[in-house]
Amino acid sequence: MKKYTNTGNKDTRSGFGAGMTQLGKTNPNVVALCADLTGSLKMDEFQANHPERFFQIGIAEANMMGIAAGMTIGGKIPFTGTFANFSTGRVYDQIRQSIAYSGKNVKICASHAGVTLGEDGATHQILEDIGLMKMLPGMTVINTCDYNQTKAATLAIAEHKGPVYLRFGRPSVANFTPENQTFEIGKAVHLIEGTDVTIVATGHLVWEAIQAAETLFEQGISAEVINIHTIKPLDAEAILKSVTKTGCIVTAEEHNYLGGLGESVSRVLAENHPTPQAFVATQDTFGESGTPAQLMEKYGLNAAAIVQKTLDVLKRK
Amino acid sequence: MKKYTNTGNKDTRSGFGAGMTQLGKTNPNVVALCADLTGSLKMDEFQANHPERFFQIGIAEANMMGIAAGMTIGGKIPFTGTFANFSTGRVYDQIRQSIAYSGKNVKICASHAGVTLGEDGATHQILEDIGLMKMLPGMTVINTCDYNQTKAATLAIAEHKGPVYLRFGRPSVANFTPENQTFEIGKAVHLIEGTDVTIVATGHLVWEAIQAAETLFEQGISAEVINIHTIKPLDAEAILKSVTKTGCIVTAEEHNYLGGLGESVSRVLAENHPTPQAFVATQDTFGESGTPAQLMEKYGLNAAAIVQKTLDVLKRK
Amino acid sequence: MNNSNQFVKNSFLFSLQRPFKTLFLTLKNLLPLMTDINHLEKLVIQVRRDILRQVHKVNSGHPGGSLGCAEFFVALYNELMEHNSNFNMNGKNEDLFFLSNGHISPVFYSVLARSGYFPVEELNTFRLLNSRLQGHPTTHEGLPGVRIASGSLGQGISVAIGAALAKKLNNDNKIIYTLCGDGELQEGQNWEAIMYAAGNKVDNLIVTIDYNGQQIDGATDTVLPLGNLTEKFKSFGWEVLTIKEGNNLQAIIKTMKEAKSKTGKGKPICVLLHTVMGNGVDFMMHTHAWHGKAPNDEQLEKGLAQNPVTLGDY
Amino acid sequence: MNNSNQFVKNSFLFSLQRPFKTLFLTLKNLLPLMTDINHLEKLVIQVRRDILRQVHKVNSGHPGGSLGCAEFFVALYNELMEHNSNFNMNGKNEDLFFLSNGHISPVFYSVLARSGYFPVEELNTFRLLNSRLQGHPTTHEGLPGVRIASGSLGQGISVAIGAALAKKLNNDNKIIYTLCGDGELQEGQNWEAIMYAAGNKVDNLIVTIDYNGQQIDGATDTVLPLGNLTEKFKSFGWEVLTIKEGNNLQAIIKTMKEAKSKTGKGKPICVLLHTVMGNGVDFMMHTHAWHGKAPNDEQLEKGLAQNPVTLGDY
Ligand SMILES: Cc1ncc(C[n+]2csc(CCOP(=O)(O)OP(=O)(O)O)c2C)c(N)n1
Ligand SMILES: Cc1ncc(C[n+]2csc(CCOP(=O)(O)OP(=O)(O)O)c2C)c(N)n1
Ligand SMILES: [Mg+2]
Ligand SMILES: [Mg+2]
Repeated sequence: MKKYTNTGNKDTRSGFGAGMTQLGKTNPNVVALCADLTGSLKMDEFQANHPERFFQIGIAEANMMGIAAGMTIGGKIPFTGTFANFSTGRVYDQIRQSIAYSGKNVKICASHAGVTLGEDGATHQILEDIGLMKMLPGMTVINTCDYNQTKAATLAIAEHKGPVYLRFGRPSVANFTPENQTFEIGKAVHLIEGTDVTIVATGHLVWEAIQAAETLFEQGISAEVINIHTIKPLDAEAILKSVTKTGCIVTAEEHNYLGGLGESVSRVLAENHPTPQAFVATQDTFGESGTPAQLMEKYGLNAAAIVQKTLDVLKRK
Repeated sequence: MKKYTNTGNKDTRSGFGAGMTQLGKTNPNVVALCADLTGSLKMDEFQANHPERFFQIGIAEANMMGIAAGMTIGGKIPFTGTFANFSTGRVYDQIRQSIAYSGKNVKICASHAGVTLGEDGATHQILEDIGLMKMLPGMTVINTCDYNQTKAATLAIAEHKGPVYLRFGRPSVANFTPENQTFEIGKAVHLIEGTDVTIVATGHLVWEAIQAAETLFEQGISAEVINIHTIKPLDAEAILKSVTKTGCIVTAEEHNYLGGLGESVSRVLAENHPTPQAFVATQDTFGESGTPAQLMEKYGLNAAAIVQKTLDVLKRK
Repeated sequence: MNNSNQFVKNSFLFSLQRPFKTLFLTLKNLLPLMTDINHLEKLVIQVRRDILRQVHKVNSGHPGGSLGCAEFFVALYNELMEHNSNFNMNGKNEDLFFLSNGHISPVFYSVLARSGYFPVEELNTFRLLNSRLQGHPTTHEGLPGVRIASGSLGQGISVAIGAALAKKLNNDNKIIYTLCGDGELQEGQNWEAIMYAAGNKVDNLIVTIDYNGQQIDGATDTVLPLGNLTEKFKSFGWEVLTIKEGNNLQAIIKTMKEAKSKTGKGKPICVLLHTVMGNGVDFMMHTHAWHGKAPNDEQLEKGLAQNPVTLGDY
Repeated sequence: MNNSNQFVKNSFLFSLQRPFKTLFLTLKNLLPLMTDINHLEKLVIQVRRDILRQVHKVNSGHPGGSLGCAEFFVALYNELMEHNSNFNMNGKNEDLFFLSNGHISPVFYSVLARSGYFPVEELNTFRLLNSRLQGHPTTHEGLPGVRIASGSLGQGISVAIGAALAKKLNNDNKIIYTLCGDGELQEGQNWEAIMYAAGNKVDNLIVTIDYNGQQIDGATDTVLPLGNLTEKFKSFGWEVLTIKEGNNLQAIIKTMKEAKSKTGKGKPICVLLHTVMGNGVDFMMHTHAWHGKAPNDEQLEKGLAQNPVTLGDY
């Protein structure tokens, strides 16, 4: 079984920050907007290097989305930065009308997604943002799994024409994908080949899926692990190809099981190849305060939960 | 096959208005809030009868949601009224924190949902609101199919403790469910018994599903038609029972196929009983101006579309 | 602050004697010439006809606010803006306009068409299936002249600020205009934008408020009073000008030019345009009743009769 | 309008001679008595200790804004509000408080606990898994004293208005208090609420602004200047009072009582509370640096040493 090495824990948001720093140097059209969370979003380096291309909007996310939309008129490529909750739910209608429906080239970059933001608690822990953004026609929805991939995605979305939602997080997690990788929007990444079960994971759950596959391997179960970094457009082909082989699937995301990646996969299956599926996701509850690890355990979002759900779904094959 | 009679076209929003008028008389704790759309929401009679319990908020939907939340403290049962887009996407974070997470007894009543609002076009035609609301823990999500059912649902949600999203529409459509029916939240209504295919529909698509079943019947296909007026909590039992019998399913909703009733059904199937499914829903596009009938046809939301999708899914049984 | 004093102070006329001053000012502001004004006035009537005929045909749309802003749009596209009807989304080196209160699309479409952005005949497709002339303006169908979708209220000033910032980054010294409803100002996003624009000296921006005192459910004063808008904008750090006769072309042109002369001075500019909802069609005037209601056949005839043909209907 | 004149007019003191007037006023406003003030001052120090120890223990949370509002909360719950620590969600016939800037939960929790809403020892569970003391206050875990979740900024004034309207419907003449951050005022929803409250005469509402001039990324003046807040609130039709010494218990009590005396007169009331972020811990003061950062062990000791034990730590 293919092994992955953690080259050292890092936060995905720093991957975004590093990407922004690089874009600042290479793409003069890139502008950055932030709503009073420059440090949390790791945009300080961009701000320091390019003060004239950095826009501090204050605590006014709706205005930020509108300003970003307006800046595309004149050829800018705006990257907005705030927490995931305030990047989506707070400004859904603004994104909908001024960005998505208007087809504006805005990159909505969102940190602190999911329960792993930790101690701030439920008001900040959005578990619906993937669902929110995937329902918008024309929106590309990406949830990266580690520092390197987040940096690569940040660079890639600058080249993509059209609105993008890029979701990443706060905690330090394993960094295991290649440095300086090329990020292909919409193309699933096969991490581990397997024959008994397909595990598709996104964001922080990808590393957990790898860990789960190792545990399962020890138990004689061959799991195929796919990193679905792009929830929309979804790489349905990759998923269908895999389940045709394995006959069952586990989806894993730091998100409510309602509305997220899991349901999108269910839809693809129901439409093409009905298959037993198990959901690693939060069970329609709000989060709470705690450390990232505690919360991932309590809300069933870690390798152990993936193993458990895999064993469950295998029984339904 | 059981037949249904249209007792005369009526708009569902008028059913809401009639419900409000009745609640005004019977429940002194009911208060109504509106954001400059009193006539469109058919709240004028309530306003005229109970000016002291009617709150004109102006064009400020976020404030309306917060005020509604606050009024529950003091024992009021606030019903907010505005268009579906401004009832959900515009105020998602306010609903999330001040109503859903705070567990407040607010009834979010939303008219002009979907493409059938007609000529105003895409900025007003939300096709994501079911998905938005269903992802919120604790939220009840209802989409009624005709005047009588909307009136009954309006009365029922006043008795239910907890936040509710009630979705209805603008156009005049068939009124065919019983007058003075009792509305049971979360309980699917079996409209037509059948053996070949299950059609679950919600909102304006229910009448279309009945029409489709009649056409299919003429073609020798026995369709079971279920009115899923409550998308959350979803009556999974009713759906599973039916597909166990029929072996395939069509879901029909005036909503994007991403994130709505269709995907929720896919999830229930994938988790319990993998089954071929076809989706009658908009195909991840924005709407546009036109008459309700034109739009239902163009976006594949009518009886003809249901018939077509049924024939498709039958082939995949 | 007295705006007209301000204006005088900034001009060379300040040193002149009073009578001369008045004369000069009058002449200066009488631009465009009388013949042009005659043409523009005819155009206004044509635009009114276009508005009425658009909404009548599909029995939907918003004539009230549209009629109230006919003079403003005609002035804007014919006298005030330096714009290129050879439409290009980025709009470099031209003045740009954003309509925040998208429901008054009939006046926008009419004036865009009659400014050469698209064929006047296309007004026939207003609100029809597959049209580029959606109920609310959108970029989605590629209609030339439209740079942002609107309809959901409260978003236009933010977008305009973004476009204004982009112009600054591009060293493009043209101006951003935007129009916003008065009822629309009840939306909080506007105040975020208003605070931002002042705090960041977005001074290449002229926001006009369609100050008709009406919204859907009634007069703004009964729905939710806006209070003293001049004081509000001033307390938010804006330069404020008022056009008392917001349906008078010359008054509009004069004050909008004054507004333009105040750009580039560190402050965003707000123009309170006092309009009459439904202006030019007597039975539609001074009431919210025609905010979003189309005239029937008879009413259309009456409205058109009050605005006899001038430049040719589509 | 001169507020202190207003106050005098409404009191029997109006007819007295000047010197007497001053004396009486001083006495009247010196309430609570000196002994009480001594106790409250000790309580403030204890609350500071609670704040520092809560955030230190979990190495997260918001000490800066919490410390800046310690005096306000102590005054509110001990001198100003008529409240019932036997918690009931509906809060009929008692004054209610809503915290809009939920991130300063440490001061809220400390004062609630020390007012008898829940055991002081529970402060030990701040931000821990399964705690009722969430990072931001919530009703979700049933913590007595909390009536709404906050944390996502900008929502509290709306909620407070709703509660105030419900009180009016219930013929309950008690008052609604709410606290809101100054940076938080950049959120547009506040201005919707501010416009609504004035337009609808919500005059059983006192909104206090924690006017510390700081937010996460720096001073409000550098992030997004708020301009003249007094003028802004006045232009929106509010009664505005200012507490220059927002960390002085007596100043707070005096002006908040004045604010209370102005309720019921047709206008919502805003109190601009000039606080010092991080007040009472010298190295945390006058900077945004401690907005959301916890002290390390050494810093905790230093902070506690500056606020020696008074009423007993939990
Ligand atoms: C966010 C939002 N809320 C509500 C509406 C519905 N609506 C359309 S126009 C309008 C009234 C607008 O008033 P005003 O801006 O004064 O325009 P006028 O009626 O004068 O044309 C309302 C409430 C909307 N389009 N967008
Ligand atoms: C809607 C929203 N946007 C952003 C944040 C992140 N945030 C938390 S506190 C804060 C600064 C608030 O400033 P202020 O109200 O002045 O509080 P202070 O820093 O003075 O305590 C920000 C931006 C949030 N909690 N909610
Ligand atoms: Mg108006
Ligand atoms: Mg502050």
